[in-house]
Amino acid sequence: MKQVFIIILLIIIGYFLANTFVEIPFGGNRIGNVESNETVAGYYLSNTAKKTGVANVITAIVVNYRGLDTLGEVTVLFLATTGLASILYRRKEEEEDTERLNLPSSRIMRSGVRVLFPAIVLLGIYVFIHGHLTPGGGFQGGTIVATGFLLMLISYKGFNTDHNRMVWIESLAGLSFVGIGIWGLLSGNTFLENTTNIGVVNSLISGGLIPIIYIVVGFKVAVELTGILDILLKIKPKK
Amino acid sequence: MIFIILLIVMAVLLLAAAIYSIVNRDLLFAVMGTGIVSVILSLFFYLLQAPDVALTEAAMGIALTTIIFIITIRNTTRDENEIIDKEEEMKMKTDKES
Amino acid sequence: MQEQFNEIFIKYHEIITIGVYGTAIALMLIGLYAILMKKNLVKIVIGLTILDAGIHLLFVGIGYIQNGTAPIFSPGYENSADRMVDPVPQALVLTAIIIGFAVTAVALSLVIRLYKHHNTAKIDQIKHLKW
Amino acid sequence: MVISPIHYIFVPLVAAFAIPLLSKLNKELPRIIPGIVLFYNIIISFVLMQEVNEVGYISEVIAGWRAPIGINLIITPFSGFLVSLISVLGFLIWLYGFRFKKVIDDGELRSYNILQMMMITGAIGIIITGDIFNLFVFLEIVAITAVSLTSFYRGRDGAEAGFKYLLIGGFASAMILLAILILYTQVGTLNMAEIAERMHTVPTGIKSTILILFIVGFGIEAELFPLNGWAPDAYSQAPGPTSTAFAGIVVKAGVYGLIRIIFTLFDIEGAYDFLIIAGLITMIIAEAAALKQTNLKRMLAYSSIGQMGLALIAFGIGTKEAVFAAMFLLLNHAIIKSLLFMTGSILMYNSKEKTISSLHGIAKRLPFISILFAIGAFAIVGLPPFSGFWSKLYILSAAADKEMIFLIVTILAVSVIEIIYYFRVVSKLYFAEGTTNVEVYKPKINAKISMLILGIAIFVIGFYPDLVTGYLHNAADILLDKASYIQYVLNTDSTIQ
Amino acid sequence: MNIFFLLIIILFSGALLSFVSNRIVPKISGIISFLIISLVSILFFSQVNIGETFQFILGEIPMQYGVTPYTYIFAIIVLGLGTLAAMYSIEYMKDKDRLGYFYSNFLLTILGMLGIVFSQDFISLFIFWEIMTWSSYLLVIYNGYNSRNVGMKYMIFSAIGAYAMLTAIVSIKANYGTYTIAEAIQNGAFNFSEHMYIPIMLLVGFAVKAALMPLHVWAPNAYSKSPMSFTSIFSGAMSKMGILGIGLVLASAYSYSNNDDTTNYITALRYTLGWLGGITAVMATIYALIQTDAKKLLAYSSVAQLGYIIVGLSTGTELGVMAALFLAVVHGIFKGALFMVVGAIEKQVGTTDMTKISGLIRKMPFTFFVALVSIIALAGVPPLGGFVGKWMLYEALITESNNYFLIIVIFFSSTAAFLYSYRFLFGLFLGQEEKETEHVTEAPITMIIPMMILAILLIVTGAFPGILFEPISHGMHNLGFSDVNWSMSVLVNVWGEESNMTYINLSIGIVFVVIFAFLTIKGYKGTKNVGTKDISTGGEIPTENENLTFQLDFFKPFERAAAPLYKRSMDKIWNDLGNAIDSLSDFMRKIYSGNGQTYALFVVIFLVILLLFKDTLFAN
Repeated sequence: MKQVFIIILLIIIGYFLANTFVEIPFGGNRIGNVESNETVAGYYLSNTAKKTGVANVITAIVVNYRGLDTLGEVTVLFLATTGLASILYRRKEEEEDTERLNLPSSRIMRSGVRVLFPAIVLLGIYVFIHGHLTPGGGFQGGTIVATGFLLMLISYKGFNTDHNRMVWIESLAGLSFVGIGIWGLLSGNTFLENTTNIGVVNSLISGGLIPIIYIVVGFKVAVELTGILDILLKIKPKK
Repeated sequence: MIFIILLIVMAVLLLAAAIYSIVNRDLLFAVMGTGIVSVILSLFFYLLQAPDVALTEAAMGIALTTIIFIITIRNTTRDENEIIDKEEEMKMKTDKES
Repeated sequence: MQEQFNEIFIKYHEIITIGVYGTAIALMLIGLYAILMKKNLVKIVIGLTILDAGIHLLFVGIGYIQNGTAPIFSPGYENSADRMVDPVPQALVLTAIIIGFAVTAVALSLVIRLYKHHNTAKIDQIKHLKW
Repeated sequence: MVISPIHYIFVPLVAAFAIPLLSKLNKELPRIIPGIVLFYNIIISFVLMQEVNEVGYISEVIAGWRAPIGINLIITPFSGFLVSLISVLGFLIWLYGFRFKKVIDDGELRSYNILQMMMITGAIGIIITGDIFNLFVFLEIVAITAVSLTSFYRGRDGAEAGFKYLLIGGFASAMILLAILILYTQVGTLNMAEIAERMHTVPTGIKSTILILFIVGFGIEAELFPLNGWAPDAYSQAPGPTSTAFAGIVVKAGVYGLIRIIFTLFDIEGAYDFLIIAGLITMIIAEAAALKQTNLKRMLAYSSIGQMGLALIAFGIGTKEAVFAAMFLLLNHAIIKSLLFMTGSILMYNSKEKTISSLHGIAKRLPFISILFAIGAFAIVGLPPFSGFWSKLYILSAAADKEMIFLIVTILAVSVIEIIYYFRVVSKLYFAEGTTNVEVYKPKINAKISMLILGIAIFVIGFYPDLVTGYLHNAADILLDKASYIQYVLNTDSTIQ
Repeated sequence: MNIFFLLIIILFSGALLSFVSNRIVPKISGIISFLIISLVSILFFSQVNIGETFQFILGEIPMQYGVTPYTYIFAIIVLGLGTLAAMYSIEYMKDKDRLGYFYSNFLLTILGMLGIVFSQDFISLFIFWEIMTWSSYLLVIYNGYNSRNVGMKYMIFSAIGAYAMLTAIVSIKANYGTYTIAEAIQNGAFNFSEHMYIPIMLLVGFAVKAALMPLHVWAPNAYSKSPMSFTSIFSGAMSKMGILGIGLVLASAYSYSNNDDTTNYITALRYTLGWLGGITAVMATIYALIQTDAKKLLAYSSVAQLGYIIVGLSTGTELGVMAALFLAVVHGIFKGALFMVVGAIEKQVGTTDMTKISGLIRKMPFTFFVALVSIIALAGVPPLGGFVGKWMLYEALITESNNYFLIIVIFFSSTAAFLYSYRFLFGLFLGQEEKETEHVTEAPITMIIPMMILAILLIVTGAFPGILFEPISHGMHNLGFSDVNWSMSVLVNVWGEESNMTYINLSIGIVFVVIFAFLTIKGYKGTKNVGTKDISTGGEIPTENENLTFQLDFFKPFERAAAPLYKRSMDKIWNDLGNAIDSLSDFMRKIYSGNGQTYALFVVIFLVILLLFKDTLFAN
């Protein structure tokens, strides 16, 4: 009964959404009744290369045009880590008898992971260093690095992330992100302003501060995600 | 042509995986279903000329989301209706030993 | 190759539209169904992620323009700006995905605590706070 | 460095990122730093408020791109008023929550302070940002911090309340994302001013769909009736300072979002009537539910929802007087309800079974808290000469100008219910023989100071409302003047300080 | 510093002072408040001159303070009675706790009433009205836990009244563009042509305080439960605030009674008010008859008296209104005195249950004298003030209004008033003494003095009613009635028939004194004291603990006669209404079932409803 009712509701919602989306033809560039050069997308596509010197327009948007979003997003991750820490917090006396939850890991997996781990981390670092040239960037690279750590964490009982060091890295990364922003505010006159010279498009050293910010973001994201996994893995399963 | 066929196939697979992950009683398989959903989703993104999003979705959805779901299931219960039968228990134990 | 692709795109345009938009909306509805019908907390969180996935797919879908290229300038600019897909939705989706992951992580940690506290993961048995 | 709106954002961020390091230096720093930051917010607010009251708008862009291209922060008198309110409240809440919890580990302490501070920052961001997607990001910041804080206490049902909040909040963010998506496909921009400028080109069907999605999304934060199931649980389970922040700050941000969407972005007249209807239903049901509560904080939560309904009604009337009255109500509600939550959490802290009836005659043991609670109760039901009376009077006269007698009668009938349950509590506090020999938890001096400030504010505004009315009138006028907002944001170069 | 501000600030700071001082020096706050009030009344009667007004802006609303001749009448009641009550309560409240609380609220109540008298615009009227209401509420629940529900009932009714008033006020502002009372009357806010709900809602608001029939439910309990030293002004002065408002509205409504489109409405209004007043009088009198508690009896009787006053106002003729105002003043005096008497008895004896005590005349002679005088005034017997009022009221009713049922009703209730006043007097003072009341002594002097002053005032007003006629006639002139011309103690009614009060009163007074002296002498000769419980006639000895005083079933036959009336009281109806609302709210909050999924479902349903009705809701 309830099921039928809910399905009817969902059908109505789907109907209205579909009604809305049939008026948005797929493919072909159309933004309502607005010419494409009036839209922000048009502006970005036509001006990114010469104004920011970044080959990857998305990187330019994420880091520079909409830098505040990225800052807020990094903050969301940071707050999620903090929130997890406070939600799953255990007092000191509960601390000692917590061995990490060990998923079944065979010897083959362990040795494979040992081989893979540096490669994965390197790949991640590559991705977020080349964020302004190739697809990917801080988020993707950071996620990849975190995946590498995840593999180590679940396959090696002994492997422990040094909590102290992680705190240092994440704080410094976050502070340097905001610091770059403030430096923009001081040298230019707006927050996160890209005041250094932008160099040649498609060369590694180009785009001014954008690659630096993205690298910082990469470190931050990697550490945050690893922290989340670390916290979650440290829970003692209920028996 | 190949584009369309690929797209249709992927769409079907996507929905199938989503439905599978919804209806399956065993949460572990349901989570696998969500993993598959994000795999196909990242392919979708790649096909729609969004390599950055595809990368993010791949790394995020496939690896991390799945693993935190699995951790959660390990800490709560594996059966959706919480009727854990014996051999489930046994299997878990054997997993522990190995 | 290129123009052949074009006319294919023109011909099967409806199918492609349904293939993307329809899939996305269907994903959203499936997620909603899980949220509304499933009693298990983990299933509900799965529903939330699937709902988000549908919306992300919509985002990327509206950004696509026919046989466009990724918004990345290759050396020497042989892919001009006007054939690039809309970069803004992709940028937004990047943010949205990360945020969605954060929300999921928090939700799952809450699920773990609820299970420890109530010894059940059924949402209709967890209603100490009511009225 | 000249004070500009961005200071609201990066100063707390620096503090938040730095606290984990600094907490290694000294265990006290995580407690103290948020106080400094929030106090700095007050300074910013007062500088900016004076400026904005003369200039009309303050806009600042990020990363040196002019408004539609980059993200811009904009402060109008309305948002400036709300932001200053939030800053002052935030500082008072910090003062109140300083050493609020007696036994607290440093790990917990650190996360608690960071989350509390960032929740306030997120609310401020929601209010001052000029970009719709950026607003969504800040909304998520608020949601995550709020959920974590709601489930902060592990002994109680915090996790349950938190999960409900997260579930509904997930809905909210999904709806808002979808709305932003459809909106982008229509106007091709994310800047609110440009959206408002191009809104007339959007076909009506799509426009109303977008509006509905936004209303559902922000209505969840603004506690509209069918969407506010999470609110009482969250309010009643969160730590005292946090529930104060919910009532005083987070709800304001949600209401601001809703008002901003309906007043600035869209040009649909039906939305105003919808606000009136929804607010009316919200108010009636919330107050009716509050009548029979046994948990004090839960009762306060329902009453807060009802007040928000009243504010939405006033906004929905839509005339300048009505908007002015609604802002006045927001001000009063922020002050009074924060006072009520502060005192109420201390009272609840002293009751074993967390019920009102277990507070018999506790006024003998906590005279200061009880009299402040009584003052708050008298003020919130709108008895003169307390401040709540004026906002109620202005709302009623604004409604009377539109010949809405039915509305007036309903509002007043609901206030009678309010009187009943508040006075029940007050007379229980004072005139009941209770077990007064139990050991009570007396608040520390800092909590007393912050509560006293709020109590004095009630009296000051009550006796001399002209202190604020002028500024609020200005704010109302500028909120209703959409054209100048669009014109200002779109036609100014990238550097405004 | 404006004088009105000065008075109000003095009272307010006095309230704070008496609150604080009690924490420092216990028991001092009584004296402080007495000094404050007497200072205020001295300042008022010396400094304030009628007619001057003072305007200022508060909250963007032009406010206006001032005293019109009409409100001056009520200022006399408030301040005079307030001073005496404050003086009285020094001794009365001596050994109670929470004195700071009591006196600060006492002063706030006086402040509220004085402010109502001052305020020439509706907003400040409402503000002071509310201040008066909540401070008096705090005093009603002063006696603690058991009187909380009484206080709640009082507060609910006051709130309903006040909010009805507020609705009217904002509508006046919206429709006639002013908050000032005088301008509102000029712009014809109270003509019954359009916006009829405005004066009606105002009347409802005032009628709550004046305890008119359907809204009187709070009054008896509130009057009897609150401390007596406060009840004397609660019933004596505060109820007159309602009379003030009603008089104001009616007077301006009557001025439209001769243009054709509204005359029917206004006649209807007059009849309704008259009938409501009459029924209030009768019902309250009948209820007063069966009370065994003296406080309750007085409470009901004051409700009845207010009924008279409203009947007088409802006649709408010079004589009637004058009678009403005269009665208002006199009722303030004697009801204040009577509550003080009961308070004294309560303090000295410990109870006011008339079945437990009797024969206090020898223990408390002064109290008895005051009680006698004020009871005579209450019953409207010559030669005291009450008689004058009632006499004018009857004359007004008979000669100028033509509904004779009302007259009969009034006659009946005032004759019935004789019964309960007799019972009050007899039950408390006459009869033989009880063993329990042997230790009783006369009340302390500071309680006797105010009572005595009031009694003397009653006699004076009885003998020379002109003292009161002067301000009253000014007030009525201010209200817009062509003046009832009068000279000292000679009242010339509209046709110029002289009716010389003084000679009537004095002659009757002499007769009374003679008879009274005779009776006393006769009474002392050869009376034999037997305990009232000694009824061992007919050989059967009653057991110890059963109380067989004649005070039980005092008016048994009467009760039997009026039995059907006692069955269905207004109380029950209101209680049922309250329970209905209660259960409704309890049903409503079931919506919040603790299940998070249900909330999610609500969200989706909301979304679907909006989507379905989007074209009607959000049509552009």
